[in-house]
Amino acid sequence: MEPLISITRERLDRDALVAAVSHPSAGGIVVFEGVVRDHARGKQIRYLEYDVYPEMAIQQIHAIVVEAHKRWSVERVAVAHRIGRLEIGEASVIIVVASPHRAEAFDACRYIIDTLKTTVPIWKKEVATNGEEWVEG
Amino acid sequence: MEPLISITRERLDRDALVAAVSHPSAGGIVVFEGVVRDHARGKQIRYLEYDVYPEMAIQQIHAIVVEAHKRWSVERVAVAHRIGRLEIGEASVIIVVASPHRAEAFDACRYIIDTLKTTVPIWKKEVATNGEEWVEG
Amino acid sequence: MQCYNTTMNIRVRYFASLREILEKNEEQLTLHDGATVAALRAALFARYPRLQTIMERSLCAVNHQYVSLETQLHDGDEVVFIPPVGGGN
Amino acid sequence: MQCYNTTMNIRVRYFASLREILEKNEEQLTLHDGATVAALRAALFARYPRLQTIMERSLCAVNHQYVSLETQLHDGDEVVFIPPVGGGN
Repeated sequence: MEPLISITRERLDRDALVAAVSHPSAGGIVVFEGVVRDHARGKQIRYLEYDVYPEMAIQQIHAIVVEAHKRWSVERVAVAHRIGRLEIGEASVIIVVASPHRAEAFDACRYIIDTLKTTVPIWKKEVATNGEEWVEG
Repeated sequence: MEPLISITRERLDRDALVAAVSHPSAGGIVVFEGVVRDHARGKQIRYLEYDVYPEMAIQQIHAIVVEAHKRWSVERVAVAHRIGRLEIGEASVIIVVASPHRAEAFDACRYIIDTLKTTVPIWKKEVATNGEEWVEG
Repeated sequence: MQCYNTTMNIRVRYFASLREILEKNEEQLTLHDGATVAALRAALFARYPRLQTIMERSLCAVNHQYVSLETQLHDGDEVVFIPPVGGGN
Repeated sequence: MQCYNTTMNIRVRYFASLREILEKNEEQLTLHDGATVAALRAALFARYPRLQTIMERSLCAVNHQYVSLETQLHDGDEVVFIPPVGGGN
């Protein structure tokens, strides 16, 4: 199992990620996609700016995927996170898990995004109509 | 809320379904995709043949989506099921749920596929190297 | 003595294994007024003995709604026996 | 009496809010041999008082691993203070 992990300034390519984990033995694919919303905490968002500590983020994501593999035996996982400036409606993160059965794919995908959000050093700055702020927690 | 429900002989279009439910207020998108596997119950599958009772299937899927809306307030849902002959690796069903927060999208997507699999009159025939069989339950 | 309206026409549609076994998509059956789903099923057993096993494991839908065997049928109803579904996990 | 090897060089990298406030990506700091993360943080508080609030809520990573404040640093270590992450739900 070698998970596909990428951190990029380019637009995320959902189809390429799904294709990368697809396999004739995998009957269920679960995709999570985080998208930039137009509002947050009562503010009207103009755009987001993501920053990352890249070496550590890659390492942390790798550790999360390894843990998901241990728990649910999922072999085919892709995690892609975008950084830099993102506009409303653009995907900031895409996680794809393909598995023989769907229950494991759902559990693993959810675990990966929930854990990624709390332990991986990626930050976002919300640039709103009335100011900007690094969002913390 | 008007869910997008389709039953079709055409190849399912993941991107079109995601685009159809995307919205600037929806920060989380969960996609489930069921894919034809190359083996099942110890058999080597050649292809699958799906049959459907179309009027009732549409009605049942609609009822499932309405229930998901009641439980998790998910407003933006697409369900597409393919019928006819499907080759290994092709998608038989795609469910997309977009929601302001991801927890509801995960829960609703999983509920919809789990319930669809047990209550919607869609059947599959596994055509294997050593014979064919309508799969039941 | 028999009235003209003591029978009713029921449309039975077949899918999946039932359709393949019978090699037809549907047929019209005539039943006595007030017949139940159970009576229709018995009539089909008599006509197609080889369906019995599969139909005993099937659910029944009348006009697109799952119903019990005790449900009374009405003229023009559409009935489908639904072999177990469940497309894997 | 002091030996040549009583100090060590630490690379501190800044991200997100810390990088914006300091307007720099990284710097080299020299600390006494055996200094802990807590000592490094105290040195940074002294140099940049306005970082105190945010750094007190930050985790610390040494060479890409989360560590506690009591961890001893070594020459050449890379240290990052990580303001709370959590990109929404």
